[in-house]
Amino acid sequence: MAELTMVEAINLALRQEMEKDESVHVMGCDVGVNGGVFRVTDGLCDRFGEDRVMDTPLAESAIVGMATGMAVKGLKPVCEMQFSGFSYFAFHQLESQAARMRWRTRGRYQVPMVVRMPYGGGVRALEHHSESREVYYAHTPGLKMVIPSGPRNARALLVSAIRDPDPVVFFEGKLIYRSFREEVPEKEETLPIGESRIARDGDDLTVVTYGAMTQRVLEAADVLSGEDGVEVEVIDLLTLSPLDDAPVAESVRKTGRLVIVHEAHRSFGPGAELIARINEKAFYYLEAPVQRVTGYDTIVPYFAREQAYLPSVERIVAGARTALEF
Amino acid sequence: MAELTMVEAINLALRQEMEKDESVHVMGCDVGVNGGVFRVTDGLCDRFGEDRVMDTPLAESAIVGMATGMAVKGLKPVCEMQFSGFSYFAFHQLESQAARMRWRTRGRYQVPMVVRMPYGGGVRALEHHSESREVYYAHTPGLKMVIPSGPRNARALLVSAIRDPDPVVFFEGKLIYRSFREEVPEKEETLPIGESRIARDGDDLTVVTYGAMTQRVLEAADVLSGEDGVEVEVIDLLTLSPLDDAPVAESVRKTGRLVIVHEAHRSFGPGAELIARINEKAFYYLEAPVQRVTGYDTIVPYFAREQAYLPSVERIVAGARTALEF
Amino acid sequence: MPRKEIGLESTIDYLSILDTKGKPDKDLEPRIGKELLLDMHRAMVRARRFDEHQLRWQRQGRLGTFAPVIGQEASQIGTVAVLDDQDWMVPAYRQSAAALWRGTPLAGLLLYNAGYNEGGEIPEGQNDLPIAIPVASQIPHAVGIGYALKQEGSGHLAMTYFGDGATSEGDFHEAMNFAGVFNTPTIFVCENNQYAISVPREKQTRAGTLAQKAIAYGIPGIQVDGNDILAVYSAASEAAERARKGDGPTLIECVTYRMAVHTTADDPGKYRTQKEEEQWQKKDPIERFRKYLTARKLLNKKKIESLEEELEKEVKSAWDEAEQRMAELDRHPEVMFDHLYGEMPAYLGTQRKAMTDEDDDANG
Amino acid sequence: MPRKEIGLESTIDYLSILDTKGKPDKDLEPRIGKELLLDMHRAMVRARRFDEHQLRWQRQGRLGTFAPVIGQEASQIGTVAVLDDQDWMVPAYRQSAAALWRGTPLAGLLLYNAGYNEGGEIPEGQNDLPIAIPVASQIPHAVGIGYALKQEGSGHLAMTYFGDGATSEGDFHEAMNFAGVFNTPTIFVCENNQYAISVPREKQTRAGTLAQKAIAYGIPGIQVDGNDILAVYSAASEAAERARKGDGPTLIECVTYRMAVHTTADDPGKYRTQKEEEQWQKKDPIERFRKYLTARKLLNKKKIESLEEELEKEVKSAWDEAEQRMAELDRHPEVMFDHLYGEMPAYLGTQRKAMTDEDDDANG
Ligand SMILES: Cc1ncc(C[n+]2csc(CCOP(=O)(O)OP(=O)(O)O)c2C)c(N)n1
Ligand SMILES: Cc1ncc(C[n+]2csc(CCOP(=O)(O)OP(=O)(O)O)c2C)c(N)n1
Ligand SMILES: [Mg+2]
Ligand SMILES: [Mg+2]
Repeated sequence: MAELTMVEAINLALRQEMEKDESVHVMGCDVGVNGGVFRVTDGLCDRFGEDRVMDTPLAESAIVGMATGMAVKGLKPVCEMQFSGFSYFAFHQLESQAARMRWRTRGRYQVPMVVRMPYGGGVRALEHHSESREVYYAHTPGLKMVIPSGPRNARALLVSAIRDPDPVVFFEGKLIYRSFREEVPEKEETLPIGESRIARDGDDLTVVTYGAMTQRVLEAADVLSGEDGVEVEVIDLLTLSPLDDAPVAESVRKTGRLVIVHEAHRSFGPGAELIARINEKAFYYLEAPVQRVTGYDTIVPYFAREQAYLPSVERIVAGARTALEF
Repeated sequence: MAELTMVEAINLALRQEMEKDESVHVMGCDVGVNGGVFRVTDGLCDRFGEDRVMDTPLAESAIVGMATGMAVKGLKPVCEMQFSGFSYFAFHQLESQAARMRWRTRGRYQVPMVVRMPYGGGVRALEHHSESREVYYAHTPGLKMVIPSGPRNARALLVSAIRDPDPVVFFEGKLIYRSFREEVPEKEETLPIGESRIARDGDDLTVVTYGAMTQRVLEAADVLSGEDGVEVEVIDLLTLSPLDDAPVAESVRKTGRLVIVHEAHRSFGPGAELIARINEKAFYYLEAPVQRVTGYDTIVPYFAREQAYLPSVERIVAGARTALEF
Repeated sequence: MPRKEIGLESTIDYLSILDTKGKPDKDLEPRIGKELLLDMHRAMVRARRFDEHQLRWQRQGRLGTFAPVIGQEASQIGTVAVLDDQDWMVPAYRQSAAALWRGTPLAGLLLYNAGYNEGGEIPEGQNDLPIAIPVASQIPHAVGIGYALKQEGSGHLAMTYFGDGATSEGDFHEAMNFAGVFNTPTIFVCENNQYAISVPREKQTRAGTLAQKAIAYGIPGIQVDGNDILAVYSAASEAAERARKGDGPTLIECVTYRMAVHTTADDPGKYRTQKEEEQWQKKDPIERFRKYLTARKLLNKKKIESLEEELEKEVKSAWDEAEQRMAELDRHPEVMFDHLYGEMPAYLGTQRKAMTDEDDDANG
Repeated sequence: MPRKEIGLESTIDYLSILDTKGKPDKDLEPRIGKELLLDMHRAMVRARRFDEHQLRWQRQGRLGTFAPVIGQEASQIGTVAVLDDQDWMVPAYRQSAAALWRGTPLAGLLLYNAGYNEGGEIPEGQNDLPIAIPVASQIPHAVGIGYALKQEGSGHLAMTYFGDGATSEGDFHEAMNFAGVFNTPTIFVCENNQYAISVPREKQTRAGTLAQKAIAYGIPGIQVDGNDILAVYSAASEAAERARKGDGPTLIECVTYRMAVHTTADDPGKYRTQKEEEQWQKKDPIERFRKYLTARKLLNKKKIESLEEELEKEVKSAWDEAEQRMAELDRHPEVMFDHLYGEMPAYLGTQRKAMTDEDDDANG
């Protein structure tokens, strides 16, 4: 087993799936010769040729639209949006076409497509490069929305997403693209889409998060354990839609307290849906209001101040303490 | 005072604001000679000419993008998207440009623009014509999101939206475009954006809704009063963003029970945010889990079955009884 | 030569073959077998009669809003007729003539127009995409399908349809450009019927023709008299040959006219004159083709009458079939959850069950 | 004439005036005052030196990612120089030369590139839009501004910039088409620097030139040697005259080269050869213009040296200024909430307060 960054792990998933299945195609701006602006597709064009690793003109809507046609005709396109903040150029193709083709034709056609996009802040990037708008996709019927939290599950989930018969929006946290390595087996590994994981066991408090924030939540959990003697159960959602709420409800039934952490804006954000689900599934077990530690309801500031926008370990700890002290 | 339909009331608002303020421009597909596919802009082109009532080529992104430029240069464009289901073609212009211009230039420029769009089901329309995806806009910093519930407040809110210095997404429920009339004073009337209204007083249960569903909720309230002797307080949000949660919290403190009704899909829908706000502001007052009576998490079916998708009076009554019996 | 004119890849031609009296230009007259000629005629009449009936049913409240094809039969049948079964057809929402040619059952269209999702089913073996309502959004799909066909090396192609209004959308532009770059076997058929709802062609773009937009992508473009089925067929054959040979995409602008309403929610009286409508009436594609066929003795009054009778019966029986299916289907609104995903996720199953339970409650 | 070539509204010219040795074509040489010529030279050098410094500072971690203008100075200064103060300039993210010409302070750009929102401020009186990062999204704004200017009847115009890659986006297409239809006084400057990040111009579109895309909109288009400031200036002047007279928009393709990295996150070694870079080095727009100015005796070695010294000082002092402002600004992350709306809604005020309170906590 090699120690891989998330970039390398995703590259591994792509390479192996392309080797295994001729119908898998990678497409997007700069994914070919250049290997992608984050080098996620490095080496693929050399290996599989320009017909399968397609540098496209600069047009997000056509990338998704063309991929939809390819998918209907039996190919498995894996599109890259250079940053999730530019995926809105393709929003109508995703919402109105990719997400509906199966439904519209009563199952005659399917769109087994993955749309990968780097998301989130923390890497000193420019405006529009630090967005976390997973709600747009999670609220759209017909799409699945996956957000891995590290190299190993990114690889396993991407393999599943490529094999999934439906369009999957796949968010990759730039903050964790290279920030740590994990053992990733060369041998094929998959993870089911729609299943969360317990990232840390604990009895005192439940913290739900996903994606790049998982690392910070785990750090905060260590602080709380060390300083407060509080054991936090951390749930890493991995998939936002379909949302795996049962383990969250179960954990809350045990701990009675819940904190939700995400980079996305607070209002109408993913945390709201989690609170609604807990309201429905574990209402009588909540001993304190759920705390939301999230990005603020403003545009992510330019990078000199972006850390003040992102949930920090301190803010997470403070949110946890509020939930505990209530 | 004349009895107007919502279509006529909106037309009145546009006409009067155009008379009063030369900078107001109406633009979109078919808004000119044709008077709009719903006749909302009827007569305006005759009155104000083609330069101010602009039939545009068929391109939503350019409509919003061009309007953004016009607004920066001092005009007040009121754009029409023919149906909210086609507004996604312009999503990147709204999210990345209109919503950010003031923020990006630290107040040097502003974008006083309104983007009107018919939304929602119930009028036997085609695919994509019955969407209710207000969350996309409510979750987007820099936009305001208004949804009137009848002729009089539609007129008053539209006047406010036109005068508002920021981009306002203005949803118009097709179901109530012509379904009832209200007295609408010829004399100017405005309503503040960001304030909800109590549409019906009651002490036993709070039901929050907005837009076209308000009528159904009021009907359901009558049923509950007549059949169950239960008095429902109905809150009509009118604006989704900024969300006026204080009156909801206050009402819940009184009633202890809350039902939310909307056409939008349930998951990651507007109801979730309301539950989150109540969790934060009235946690200890809730005597039962909040009930969501909403559109389902699937694409709005073709019109033969759309009534089964929409919250019906029966479903609202049932949701209320569940909340009451808990 | 410091200031010089740049040579473009190709020029834009205008093509017409049949004059308004149905007389062909002998040099250009395409060789089409008699059977195909009569099939094309039949398909044009069939599509028109079907929509005439649908307009009546719509007015009676039995159907919802739909977009009649009337006037555009030559533009559709002349193009779709060059496809074989392995080729793909990617329509917008006004291509009922093309869809019927390809095998879509009349009852299917009726179900669709009556608001049933089941109307969106496409028969197995018919390589068509479904009706696409968001203008221009289907165009990139034809590029993707073309790309896949090209990869197969099969010599098959994808043909997509859209209107004059659609050429203003970004998706048209992006798709055309992709087709040029990836050299896909895609035929872009722009049915310029002079209006996008109420907006006339002149307000849609300042370009003199829509065909010349091909120049922006370095691909061939041609404008044809879209009410002249021989011209349409010739242009489509040329384009198909190019696509099958690996020479890539073509844009065909068919100059035609929407003789009826935009959709049944529309009132053309608001934006166009009766005089204009009458002028185009004279260019009716079916009339013109009939004159040609009659002159060639392939058609006569009697044959036409028996065709009309036959179609009248077919349409009526399609209605009976559709009506019967509607009665069965009404009881199952829960199909709205089906086919959203390949496998239904649990939360949708729960919502679906809640709906059927409610329904059971309501019915007993 | 049943098959005939369609005449297009206009042809596409290629224009170059200065040869690589800086010798002008006398017939085409534009009449530009000496002062303006020297101002243009100064602006080109200033923009380049500034970016050279920025590249160093970026490597030292003092600035974030940015897109250097190096190589495109003629293409920007030659166009922007035809604007007056009442005209509008609508840039993408690589138009620092144009922005500096218009009055953007060096320190402002530094702040922006160091990640401070305050860098986005545009000085009162400077009619420019801010940096637009989403490719092509700024283009429709220039149409809207042009429309407003046209309504005022003031004879002013809007000029917008974008790259070769941007021409593939739907927003380019839609905006060009709107400009044609509404006949707005808008100049579209396409800086074809041969690459969209790593994707070469040939893979961006099959069209032989980008200028010919104007044909799709029935508007004039011209391709110029973008490293020849006289040609660029001439084409821009023509376009400006047209716009001011009410004759509408023009597309200008400036054929140039990005001599540096795409952005500081980019490695051109991955996708282009050193040989290619060297060949373009020979066409350096500043060198060429200098030869011309020197031959005209407007410039000499001494003048160049003193200009270089002056600029060196200016850039350094801009850095000092920027650094000082950064130190002040760091303490105020809560500015992220400001200017989101004209009036801050209560919930944002609450969030803002939470942030400053936290900050106070953290600081004591
Ligand atoms: C993206 C989008 N915007 C708006 C509409 C509403 N609409 C339906 S048809 C139509 C006009 C289309 O005109 P054209 O492309 O010429 O096709 P035609 O209807 O004439 O066949 C419009 C604006 C739509 N369906 N999709
Ligand atoms: C809509 C969008 N997609 C992708 C990107 C990422 N990106 C930034 S610059 C660039 C290439 C632009 O090329 P071009 O238009 O030629 O301009 P240049 O950078 O060469 O000046 C890309 C793909 C973006 N900024 N916006
Ligand atoms: Mg049309
Ligand atoms: Mg470029």
